[in-house]
Amino acid sequence: MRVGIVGVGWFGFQPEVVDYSFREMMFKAAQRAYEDAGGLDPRSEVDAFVSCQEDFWEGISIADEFAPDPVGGAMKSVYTVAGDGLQCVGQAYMMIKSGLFDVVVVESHGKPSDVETLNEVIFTATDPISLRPLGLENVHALAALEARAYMSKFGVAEEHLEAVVEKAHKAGVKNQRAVYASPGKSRSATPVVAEPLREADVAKFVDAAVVVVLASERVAKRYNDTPVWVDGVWWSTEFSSLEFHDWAFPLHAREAADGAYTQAKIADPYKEVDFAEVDNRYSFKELQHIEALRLAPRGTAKDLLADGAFCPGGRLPVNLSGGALAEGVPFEVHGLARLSYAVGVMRGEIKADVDKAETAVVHSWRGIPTATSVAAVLRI
Amino acid sequence: MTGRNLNFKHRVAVVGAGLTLFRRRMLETPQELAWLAAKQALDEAGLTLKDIDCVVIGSAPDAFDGVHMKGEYLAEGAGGIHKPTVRVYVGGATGVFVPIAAWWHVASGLCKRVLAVAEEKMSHSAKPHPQYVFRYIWDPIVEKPLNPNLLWIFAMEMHRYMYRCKAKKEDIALVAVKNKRNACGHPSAQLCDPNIKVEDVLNSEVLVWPVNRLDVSPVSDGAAAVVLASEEEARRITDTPVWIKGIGWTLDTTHWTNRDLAYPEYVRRAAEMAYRMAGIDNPRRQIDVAEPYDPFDYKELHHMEGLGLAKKCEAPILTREGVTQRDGDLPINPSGGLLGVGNPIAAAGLMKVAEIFWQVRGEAGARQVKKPVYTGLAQAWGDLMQAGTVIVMGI
Amino acid sequence: MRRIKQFPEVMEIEAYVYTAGPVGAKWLEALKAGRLTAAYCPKCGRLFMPPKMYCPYDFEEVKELREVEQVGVVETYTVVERDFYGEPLRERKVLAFIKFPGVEGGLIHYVKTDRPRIGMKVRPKWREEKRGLVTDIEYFVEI
Amino acid sequence: MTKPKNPRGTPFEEVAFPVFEMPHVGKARYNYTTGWALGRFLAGLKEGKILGTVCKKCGRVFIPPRMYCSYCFREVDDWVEASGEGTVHTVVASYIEATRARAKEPKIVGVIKLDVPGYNFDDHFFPGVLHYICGASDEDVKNMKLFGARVRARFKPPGQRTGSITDIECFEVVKP
Repeated sequence: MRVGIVGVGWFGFQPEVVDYSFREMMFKAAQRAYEDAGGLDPRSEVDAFVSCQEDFWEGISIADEFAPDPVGGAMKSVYTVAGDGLQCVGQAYMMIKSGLFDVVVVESHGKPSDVETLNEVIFTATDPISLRPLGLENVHALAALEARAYMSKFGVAEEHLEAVVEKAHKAGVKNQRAVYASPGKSRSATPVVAEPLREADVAKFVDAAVVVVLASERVAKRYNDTPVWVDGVWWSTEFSSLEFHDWAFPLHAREAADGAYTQAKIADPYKEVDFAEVDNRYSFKELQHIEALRLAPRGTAKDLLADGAFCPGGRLPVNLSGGALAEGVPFEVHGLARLSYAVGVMRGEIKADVDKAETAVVHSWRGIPTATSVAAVLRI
Repeated sequence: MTGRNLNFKHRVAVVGAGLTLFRRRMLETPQELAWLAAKQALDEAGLTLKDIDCVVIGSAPDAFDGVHMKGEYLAEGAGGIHKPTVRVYVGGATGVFVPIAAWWHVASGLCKRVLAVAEEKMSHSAKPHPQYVFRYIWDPIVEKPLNPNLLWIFAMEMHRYMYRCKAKKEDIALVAVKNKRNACGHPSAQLCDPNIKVEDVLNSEVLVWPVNRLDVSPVSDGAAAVVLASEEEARRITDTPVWIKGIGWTLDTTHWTNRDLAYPEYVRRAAEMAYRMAGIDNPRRQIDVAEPYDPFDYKELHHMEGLGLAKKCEAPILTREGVTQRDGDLPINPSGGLLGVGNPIAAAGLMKVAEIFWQVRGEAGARQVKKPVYTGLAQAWGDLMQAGTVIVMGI
Repeated sequence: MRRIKQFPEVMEIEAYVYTAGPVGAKWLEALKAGRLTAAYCPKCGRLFMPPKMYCPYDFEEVKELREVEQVGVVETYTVVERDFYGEPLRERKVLAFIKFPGVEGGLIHYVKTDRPRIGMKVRPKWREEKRGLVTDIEYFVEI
Repeated sequence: MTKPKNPRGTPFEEVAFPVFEMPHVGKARYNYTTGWALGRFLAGLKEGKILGTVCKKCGRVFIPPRMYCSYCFREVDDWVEASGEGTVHTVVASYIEATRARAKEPKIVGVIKLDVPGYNFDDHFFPGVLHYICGASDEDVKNMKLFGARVRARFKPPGQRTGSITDIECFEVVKP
C-alpha cells in the first residue's frame, strides 16, 4: 500500500508573526492544507492527527494538549511526536502501512520569536552532568566544533562555505517564503561567531506552521489527482551524547537516508534522485548532508558544488528553496518546510530550475545538540 | 470517514516486559533508569539490543527531568542509538500510547522487533516541588496567571463527578484502600500498605477539597519497558506471546472549562476504537482484568465508566460490592495501580501494560487474579483532562 | 480594534536537583579529588567517558571506573567570539572536544591558549576548590 | 514466580552529594503572542468586558474565545459579550499553593458557566472560565451548596487593570 501526500498548507515564514498565536497559525496552515486536499473535511474524513513539537520550544509543559482544536482534531485520535515534522510523516507512513488508517494529518508549528532565552533553552537539551556546568554563551559553538572537524578532515575551506551561502541566497530569491534571502550577501563581511562559523553561516529562526495530509493509495485520488508518493522514510539517532558521536560526519543522516533508499528501492541515489532539499541550518551542513545522502562521495560535495552540480539548473539541484539559510529555522517545522517545497516543485506549482522533478529526497536534522536525522524519498 | 480498515496485515505481540523500582527519589540518571527497564525487558524476552530494529520512547514533560528534547537524551539508555528512535507524547496518557505507536512500527511491516520504553524522573524538579512543574501545563494566558495548582483540576472533576453521581468520599476512598493493599504484591511498589483503612484516607491531609493526600498517587522516579514483535518473530521468541488485539486513543478539546467533567467521553471514544478492532461488543463480560489509570482514586471509577466496564455512576457501587477486588468478578488494578505502585507518569502507564502482559501469561504471582485471564485492558489518561489511550491484549 | 498582543511567560522552576547515577557519582567524586577516570565495560573492554552505569556500545552493565592519564588531545575546537544573540564576548573562548588515548568519548571543555590546533596535547588545570563537577577542571592547558 | 523479578534502582532520601543543584531561574522566558482571539479578549477585560466568539453554523459560543470553531473547523463569525453573571459549574477549596506549601486561607476556585444574553446553554458545552469564587466559605464547598450558585464578576478598578484574566478579582456569589 503506497502512501501519498494529498494536501499541503503553510502559514507564516516571517521572523515574527505578530498578529496570530501559534494555535491560530496552526489553524491557518490546516485550512490551506485541507483546501489543497480537495476540500477535505477534517471532522469526518481524517483517521488521525500527528503534531510535532517540543515543550520547551512552546514554553508550556505537556504542550501537546493544544494540538487538537486548531487542526480540527477535537475528540479524535490526535497525538504528538517530540521530533522533527518529517518524523511525524514517518509515523503517518507507518500508520497507513499498517492498514488501520487511511487518512492521517501531520502538523508542526514553531514560534521562535516568542522565546526570549533561546540559547539557554537549547542548552537545556545537553547533558546536565558532563556539559551543562560549562554554561555555554553560544550553543552554536557546538556546531562549530563539528564544522572544524569536518573541514579539517575533508579539506573544506572557508571559500566553500562562501559558495554554499551564496547559492542559498541566490536560490532563495525565487522562493516567496524565503524572508532571509539576500542575494549578494557577502559571507566574509559578516562577523565571526564561533570559528570557523561566521554570522552568514548560521541560519536565523523564523515563525511558521506547516500541515500535510497523507492518504493511502486506496483513497488518495479522492483528494488529489496528483498525489506525491512517499516511497520511503526513515530516521536515525546516532547518539545522545555529543561526546560519542562522529564529529566529522553525520552518520545519523547516512543511516536515515539508507533506510529511506532501501524502502524506495533506490540503489544509486546520485543517478536516481532528481533534486534534494536538505538541512542547511549551518552552511557546512549542506555539504555534509549531500554526502551523507550519497549524492556525492565523502569529501567531494565542495568540489561538485563549485562545479555547479547542486545549483539550480545543475545536475542535481540541492535546496532550490535556499533551505534554512534563506527561509530560516522554524524549530520542528523545518523538515515539513523542506517537504512542502519539494512537493510544490514536483507538482509544478513552484517554477524551479530543475530538468526533471520526478524523484526527490528531503532531509532534516534536528539541530544541535542532537544527532538525529530524517530522510524521505518522494516520487510523482 | 474513510472507515478504518480492520484487515491489517500483521499481528503484533508483546514478548517481554521490564520495570525499575518506583521510588520518590532515585540515584540513577533518567538514561540509566530507562536502561534498567529496557535491559530487563530484553532479558525476559531472551533478546539482546542487536535484535531490536526500532525504539519508541515515551516520557511526559521535559520539565520534570529538566532536559529539553528529552527523547534525544533518553535514546541512549532506551537502546535507541544508531536506530530509528521516536518519542511520542500525549501527556499523562503517554505510557499506554508508547506500545500503541510501537504497534504500528511492527504492523506496518517496517520493524520486526521493537523496544518501547517509558521513563520519568520527577525528583529532578525538586525546587520548590515537582508539583510546581504542573503550573506550566495550564493555559499560559487565561489560566496560569491565577496561580493554579494541578490538583485543582482533578478536584473540580472529582467534585463534579460526586455531585452528578451522588458518590461519597468514603466510596471513592475504597479505591485507594484496594490499590494500596494490592501493591503489596508488587516488587516495584512505592506505597504498599496492607493495613490501610478508609478512615486513613479520609483523615489524611486535605489538599484541595475533595482531594485528600491519600486520594492522590505519589511523586515518583521510575521506568518501564516492553518488547513487541511481529507474529513470526514472536513465535520464535516465546511459546506464550500476548497479542495486542486492539488500540485506541482520543483527545478531547483543550478547552476543559467549556464542557461537563462528570463523564470521560474521550475515554469512551478511545475504548470504542480499541474494542472495534478487538471485536469486543460487551466489555463488561469480555474483559477479564483491567488496569484503568488511577492517579487519583475517583479516576479509576471515572475510567471504568468511560471504558464501559460499569454503567454511568455504577463504578462506586461495584467497588463497594468487592467486584473490583483481585478475587472479584472484574478485577481492577490488581497491580496496585498508580496509587500503590507509584506514578512516574509515562512509566506508570506502561507499568499497567506490563501488568496485563504478566496477568495474561499467569506470571503475576502474588498479584495473579483469581479468575482465568484471556483478555485484559490497560488505559491511561492525560493532558488537560482530555486524553484517553486504550490497549486490549490477550492470548 | 484594540488588542493586547504579547503576554510574558516563564517555564521555569527555582532549580533542578540532578543526580549523576551510581557510576557518574563516583566519577564526580574522582573529579573532586583531582582524578580523571573513565568507565570500564567488562564485556567489550572499552573505556568510555563521560561514564554511565551501562555501556552505550553493548548495553551491558558497568560498575568500574579506571583512572585515565591526564593527557588529552584536541580533536576539534572553536574560538567563540560572540554570544548566541550576536554580542561580542568580553573574552574570546576556546572550546574544544578533547579525547584521551584509549578512551571512547571524551570531554567538551575550554582550553586556554592563543594557538589552538587539532592534535595539540593538553592537560587539565584543576581548581583549588573543587565541588564534584566537570568545572572542577577550570580549563585545559597545552602541555 | 512473581514478575517483575527483582526490579532495580537505587532509592535515596537525603539530598546530599552527589546530587547537585542547577538554578533554572531566568533560563526559560517567553513572550507569548496572544493572537487574534485572546488579544481582543484581554483588551476587553481591561475595559471590564468578558468577550467571546460565536460560530453561527453550530451556534456554539466560545469563552475564552478562539478564532476557529473546534467542531465545525471554520472561522468564527462574530464577537459576543457575556453579561458578567453566571452559574458555578464545579467548585473546590484549595488549602495549598502552586508550590505545594500550605495556604494561609483556603482559596475557593471553580468553573463558572457564563450567561450570554440571547443564548442558552446546557451542561454539555458552554462558555466557561476558571476563576476564584468569593463571598463563600470552604464549608459551602463541602456541603455542595455552591453547585449552581449564581455569581457575578468583580472587576478591579479600571486603573489597576492590565489586560489579564486577573483583571477580574473573582466571581462573587450573588446573594439571593
